[in-house]
Amino acid sequence: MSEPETAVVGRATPSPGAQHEPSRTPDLDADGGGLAHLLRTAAGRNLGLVVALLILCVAGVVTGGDRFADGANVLTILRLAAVIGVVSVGLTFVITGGGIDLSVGAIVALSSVWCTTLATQTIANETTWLVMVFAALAVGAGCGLVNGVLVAYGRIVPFIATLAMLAGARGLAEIISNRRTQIVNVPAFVGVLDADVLGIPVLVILFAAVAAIGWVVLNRTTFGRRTVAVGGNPEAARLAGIRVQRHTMYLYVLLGVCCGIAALMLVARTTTGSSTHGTLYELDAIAAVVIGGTLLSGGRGTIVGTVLGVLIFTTLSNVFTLNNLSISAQSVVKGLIIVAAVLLQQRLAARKT
Amino acid sequence: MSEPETAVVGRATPSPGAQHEPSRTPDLDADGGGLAHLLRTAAGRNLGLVVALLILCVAGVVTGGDRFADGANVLTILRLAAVIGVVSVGLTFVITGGGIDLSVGAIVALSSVWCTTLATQTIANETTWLVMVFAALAVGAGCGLVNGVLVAYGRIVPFIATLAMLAGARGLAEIISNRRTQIVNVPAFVGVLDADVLGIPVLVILFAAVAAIGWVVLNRTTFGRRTVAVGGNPEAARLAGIRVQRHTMYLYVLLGVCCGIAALMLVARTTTGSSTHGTLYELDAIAAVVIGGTLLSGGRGTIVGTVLGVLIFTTLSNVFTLNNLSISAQSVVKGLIIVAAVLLQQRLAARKT
Amino acid sequence: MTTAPTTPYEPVPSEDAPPLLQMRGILKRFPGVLALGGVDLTVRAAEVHCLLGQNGAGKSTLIKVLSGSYQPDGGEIRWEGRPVSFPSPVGAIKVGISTIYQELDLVADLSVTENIFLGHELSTAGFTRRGQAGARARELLARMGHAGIGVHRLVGSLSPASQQIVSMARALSHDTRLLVLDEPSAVLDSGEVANLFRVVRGLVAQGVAVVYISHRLEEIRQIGDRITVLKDGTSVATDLPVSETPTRELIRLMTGRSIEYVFPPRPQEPAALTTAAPVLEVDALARRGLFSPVSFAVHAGEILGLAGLVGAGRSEVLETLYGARRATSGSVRVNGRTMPNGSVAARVAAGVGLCPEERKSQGLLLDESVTANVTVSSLQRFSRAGFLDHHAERVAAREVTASLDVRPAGVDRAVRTLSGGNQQKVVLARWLLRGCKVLLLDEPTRGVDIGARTEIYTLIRALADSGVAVVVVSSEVEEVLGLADRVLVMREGAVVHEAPASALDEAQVLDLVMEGAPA
Amino acid sequence: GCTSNTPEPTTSAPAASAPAPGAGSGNDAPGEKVVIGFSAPAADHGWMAAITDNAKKAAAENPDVELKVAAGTNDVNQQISQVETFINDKVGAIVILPFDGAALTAVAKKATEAGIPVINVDREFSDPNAARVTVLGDNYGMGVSAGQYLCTQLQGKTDAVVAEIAGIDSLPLTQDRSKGFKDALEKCGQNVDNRVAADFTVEGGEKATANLLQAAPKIDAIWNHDDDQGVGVLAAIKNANRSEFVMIGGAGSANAMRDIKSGTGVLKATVVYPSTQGADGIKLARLLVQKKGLGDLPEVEVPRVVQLYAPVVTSENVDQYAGTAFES
Ligand SMILES: Nc1ncnc2c1ncn2[C@@H]1O[C@H](COP(=O)(O)OP(=O)(O)OP(=O)(O)O)[C@@H](O)[C@H]1O
Ligand SMILES: Nc1ncnc2c1ncn2[C@@H]1O[C@H](COP(=O)(O)OP(=O)(O)OP(=O)(O)O)[C@@H](O)[C@H]1O
Ligand SMILES: O[C@@H]1[C@H](O)[C@H](O)CO[C@H]1O
Ligand SMILES: [Mg+2]
Ligand SMILES: [Mg+2]
Repeated sequence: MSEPETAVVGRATPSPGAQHEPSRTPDLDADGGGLAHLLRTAAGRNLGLVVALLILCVAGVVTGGDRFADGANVLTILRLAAVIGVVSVGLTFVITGGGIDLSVGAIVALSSVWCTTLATQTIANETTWLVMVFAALAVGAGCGLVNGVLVAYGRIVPFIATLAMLAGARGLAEIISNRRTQIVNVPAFVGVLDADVLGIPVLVILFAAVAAIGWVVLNRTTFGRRTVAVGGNPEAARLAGIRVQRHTMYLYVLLGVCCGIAALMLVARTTTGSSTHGTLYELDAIAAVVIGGTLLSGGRGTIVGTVLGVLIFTTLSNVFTLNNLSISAQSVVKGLIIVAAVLLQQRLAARKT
Repeated sequence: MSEPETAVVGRATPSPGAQHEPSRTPDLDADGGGLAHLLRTAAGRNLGLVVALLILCVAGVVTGGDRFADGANVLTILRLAAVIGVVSVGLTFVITGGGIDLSVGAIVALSSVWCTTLATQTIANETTWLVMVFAALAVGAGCGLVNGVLVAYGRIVPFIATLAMLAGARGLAEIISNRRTQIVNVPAFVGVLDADVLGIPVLVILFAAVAAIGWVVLNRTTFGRRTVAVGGNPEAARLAGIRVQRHTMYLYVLLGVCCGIAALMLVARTTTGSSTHGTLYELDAIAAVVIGGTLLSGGRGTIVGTVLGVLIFTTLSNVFTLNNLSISAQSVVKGLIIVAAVLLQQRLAARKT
Repeated sequence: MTTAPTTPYEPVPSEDAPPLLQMRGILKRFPGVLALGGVDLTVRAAEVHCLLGQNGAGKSTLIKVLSGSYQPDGGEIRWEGRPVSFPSPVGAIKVGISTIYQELDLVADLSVTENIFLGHELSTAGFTRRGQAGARARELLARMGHAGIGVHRLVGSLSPASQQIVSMARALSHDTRLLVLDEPSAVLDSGEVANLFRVVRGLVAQGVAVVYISHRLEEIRQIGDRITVLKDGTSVATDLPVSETPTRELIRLMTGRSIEYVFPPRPQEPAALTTAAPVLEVDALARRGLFSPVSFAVHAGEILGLAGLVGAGRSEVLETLYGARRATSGSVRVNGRTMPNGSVAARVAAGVGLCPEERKSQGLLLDESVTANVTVSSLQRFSRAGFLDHHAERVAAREVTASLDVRPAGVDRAVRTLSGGNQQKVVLARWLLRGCKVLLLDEPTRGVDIGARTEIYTLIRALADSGVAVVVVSSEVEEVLGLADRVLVMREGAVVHEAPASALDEAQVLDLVMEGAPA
Repeated sequence: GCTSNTPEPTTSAPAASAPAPGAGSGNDAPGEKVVIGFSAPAADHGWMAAITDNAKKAAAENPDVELKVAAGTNDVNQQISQVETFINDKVGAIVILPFDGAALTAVAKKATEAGIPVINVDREFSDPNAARVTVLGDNYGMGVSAGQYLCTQLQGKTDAVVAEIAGIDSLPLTQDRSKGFKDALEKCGQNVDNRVAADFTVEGGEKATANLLQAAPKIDAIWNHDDDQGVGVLAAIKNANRSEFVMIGGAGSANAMRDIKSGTGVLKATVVYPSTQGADGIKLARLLVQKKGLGDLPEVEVPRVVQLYAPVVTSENVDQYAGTAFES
């Protein structure tokens, strides 16, 4: 807290109705702090989420004991979180930039199918498994590009443009795969991506890397700053000299690439490509991003919040599994927990100001 | 053109990126016209949608011939449109008012289950089939009330509040029905709701009635004006003395009631109540509303557009089936048609101004 | 239920009849800011009570407390002597307080009529009586001298000035006893202001009290009866009679110092400017439907003024030459390089900057910090390989906002929480930081207080002196004449006159601007 | 492989219809305690709900079994994670009906390698070694049964109009069923003229069928893959007032059996796809862990593959199957 200023705290315009506004504690000393400090501010800003996650963990320990607190179980949770987590990090950018993407699941499916066709696998086996990586990323980026062009230059509302992509990409995935699950026979690919490094699954490492890069890009680069500006007030951003359309397009491409990465992770984990992969990821990812505190209307995004959101949902289902809960009861409890977590985050954020 | 004013025309600040803006033709002499005029403006404003629908119909006639142009087929399309149509009309209000509702499908499921429990059916058979009607509407309104309170007073973003309701209501529906399909044994109920009146199915009549009432309420009542105000500029609405929170709550209740009506229609049509009813209605309904021209960000809504949106999607799948097309191909074509319809609507709207 | 009584108002003779409105010791705290620290305000029936104060003094906050939009943290409000509280705007509207807020509070997608009657619609059993409402709206607009505004037009399609009229009409549609106007003249030109005053006088004659806020002291002189001055959230003087208080004294009360309201001197030899190559060349630039071909050139160190009525197309010329709108023909050159049509980014890269007319919707990232708003056009400067140096950013932002005296001073504060005038300074700070060759200013002093106004004039001149070519659009003829070296007069989308500022006087410009315009 | 799929009027009980397999063999005597992890797709239709219900029932019948049921999910990532949790938990055996067999193969192998026997139900793993026992529903055989039944019904009609209402079209099992159906029809010179897909739900069945009936003004025979969606299919048929065809269902719900028995509607038969296979999985898992063989067989070990039979239920043999039918 290098500033002597006390006068600085978030907005208090009594928000009239619908939108909940998470705390906006300004970035008080972005230049000063070390990692500990960073964690402290991040934790502070996301206090409600952290508390919600902790409560879940306590519930896990109380009901599951060692079975929950066990290292292997933690890795299980993280591995489960990894795929949807990578998608959610990418989606945080698009939502912060004022957009939305309903096609993430479909893009994951199409990428997974494309990188596991017989042709791709044959080439991969003849040359290198990186061919599959390239295929998935290229398909993801391509779909993202189409979304981006439709939204930025075609001026189609993102919801509709990406809804169209959802239908299109899934249909295409079905046609290409002929609705058959494609099994991966490229040992090198699975060997690398489904392995552990120093006891930590590569999937988890990838997720951590994507989240870390996402955090740096959003908070420490001109690209991130522009994303916030474009989402907050596109007209002002344009008049300030930002190429809003091009930037918007980049955001969707970035998300497409994240979907490609997620597809690779899922292919490695399931050793299959399938047109049914990633079903309903759109809802899960949007939920994680929004529960994390990113404003659905754009202009404010938090990678830490997104990661916490993903972890809350995955921990939830892990605790449920450990406790043998009925599916329907889980569903009801899940609804209650979502409401509770958001209310908690709101109250704690309000208290802080 | 009764107005002599030439100096003052809209600010066409070229919209920077994401949002597409439907035609903003000023309503130059709206209080003059009769029905013909009304139809003319409505058709004009929704020209792109009308053209898209016509193209679909031409495609239907060319490929399906009599099987498409047949009266029975038209009724089939309308009957299929009816259930999702009623939901979409209600959703138009919520979206115009600046909200969103992901729980519509789940509410339909819960209402359908509740009004077909053994207990309800027994009472219905002992007294009157209206008991089932009452049950469905009450459940719908109750769920809507919970959504409305969470959003308006709990200040939870609508997306999250209704996502929680989606999980909660579907879980509850499963618990109540024990995941069994509940078959209706109240002949009076099915007899009334699944009948024809003068050759027109009651479902279609209900849909038409809901749409007509919706149009009148949105365009000709203080409630409608306030809905636009609350969605377009909540702060201005508040300053004008509108109770924004209460109004917001009402909007969700209204949508809940529409979901209840839709549930009744679905129960009559399938003669079952089930926790799987209404799956993914949220996406279909939002798509219809938004393709119709209602702004997802609130402040502008059109019932005519919504009805056209619903008809476009229903006709689409009818034409596909008539032509025996694979679901995957349908999916791809559907994506393309969404994009084409929106672009068409945009271009035609732009030309008009 | 709307129209004021037709009989002229008879002042109540009784000495001890309580004033219409008394506010005492009003406190209002925002997180970290004491916006009002004990404000008194007394308003009597049939008077125009002016509220003066610098940007951020708390004027808007006070009237939001009065209108029930904010809840005070302390103090007392009496209405006709009885204590009242307005837990929501409804309460204030009910007793007869109508407010026109500083930020336009209209709904873009509702028609003029619908906006006027929003919240108190003319209806039968919930069904709107459209015909009647339309007629009433027409009547109200006619009463304000604006019968020309179509009552079925969507408000979003109206110019800001017309929107302001609609706001007024809405206030008049209530059975108003106290009309509060927060800087209504900011978007109006002189003709419109005269019109506004006519309406206000009519209301006062009917016994309506008016609270009037403006930064233009000459307006206070014309319309005001008494004055309350706010400074830093407290009332430093109340009930000053307008006729007996010299301007000098008002300025002293507001600012705590004496300021000469003067324009900075022009450079000695303006002729020398025109011999150098121009920095900005606009060649037959046109946009169909908005303005016909316009040509002009601006030299380094020169200030070009664009005068005209609201709606004359000046903003459109600026926005088009800035690339924010596509031109239908013509070209723009900066330092001899032709700019691509419709690209703002190219202009900014070439050193052009714009302070847009509507700073909230076009200029600012309201939820972002002052720093982020100031540096948004200079991000490259604070980054290496795309990585931002937050520290350098904040240091620079602190420096440049301090030089403009943005208050309060914290650069981490969200811009939304600044007062209007300070927000304007933030936009200026952006281009100051960027270091422009060409600066386009659209109504740069709208809503800016007199102290800051002088600072801004000085700043603009200093920029020009440092070699920047400046284009200023202003609806205040005095400002254009006082600030600019050369003036273009626009009417109905065309340039009708061009002359050195020193060769024009206010009357001449007004004639040019109005000539042929419908009376 | 499947040999004959024609309904057998004899009383030789198919595997799924016997109420308590192994009864009387002494296998039901309580033994060592067995913890079984069970994971299946989301119970989004009656058949799938019955799978879990029957599994639970089977566990309840054996007090030495402790069943852990994971939340049904259609997300393979999630299902993999559930299996991982079971491995962490060191359960005695895992019974799994995978959303997608191939996608769960890797984690099943992991379980097997960890020494936990895996019983694969219904949707087959891509590697037979991933499971100790596979209970195969035989989707291809189901299509064949349906096709052969319709062939007998359509005898004499040279160019009959045959319609097919598939389930979730993107599932490989649907492809298998359709292929079996097509192959069987080809043998008697018929082909599928109209094909639509629903989604195993009543509502989906109604919608798809409403359009289908419009597309084909005259139909001779319909195969509907799934009796859950069949409720909707029949509602649409009733709404359209059509009855010129014979219809055969799939899966074998109680509703369908009641209709078949009454004989008044278009539904004349259904191909059973036993919803008791989840229970089979539990029983087999228990035997495996307790190192018992399959009751009536002389083998020491439980067999590797148990392929279920897909019998056609008609009004003649409906009583025989009604016991194992599931409620939609
Ligand atoms: N989007 C638009 N479509 C058509 N005409 C427009 C549009 N925007 C503005 N105009 C017209 O362009 C002209 C100039 O508009 P504007 O009011 O911005 O002018 P101005 O001289 O900048 O006035 P101000 O002082 O209000 O900025 C007016 O005739 C206005 O009605
Ligand atoms: N919502 C808010 N949150 C925090 N601070 C606020 C908020 N609104 C106003 N303020 C602060 O309160 C003080 C008074 O602001 P106000 O808008 O009343 O000033 P003003 O006198 O109307 O100025 P101007 O002439 O520029 O309009 C300022 O310091 C401002 O920054
Ligand atoms: O899920 C499917 C269907 O419900 C079918 O009816 C039986 O097989 C299952 O695998
Ligand atoms: Mg103010
Ligand atoms: Mg202007």
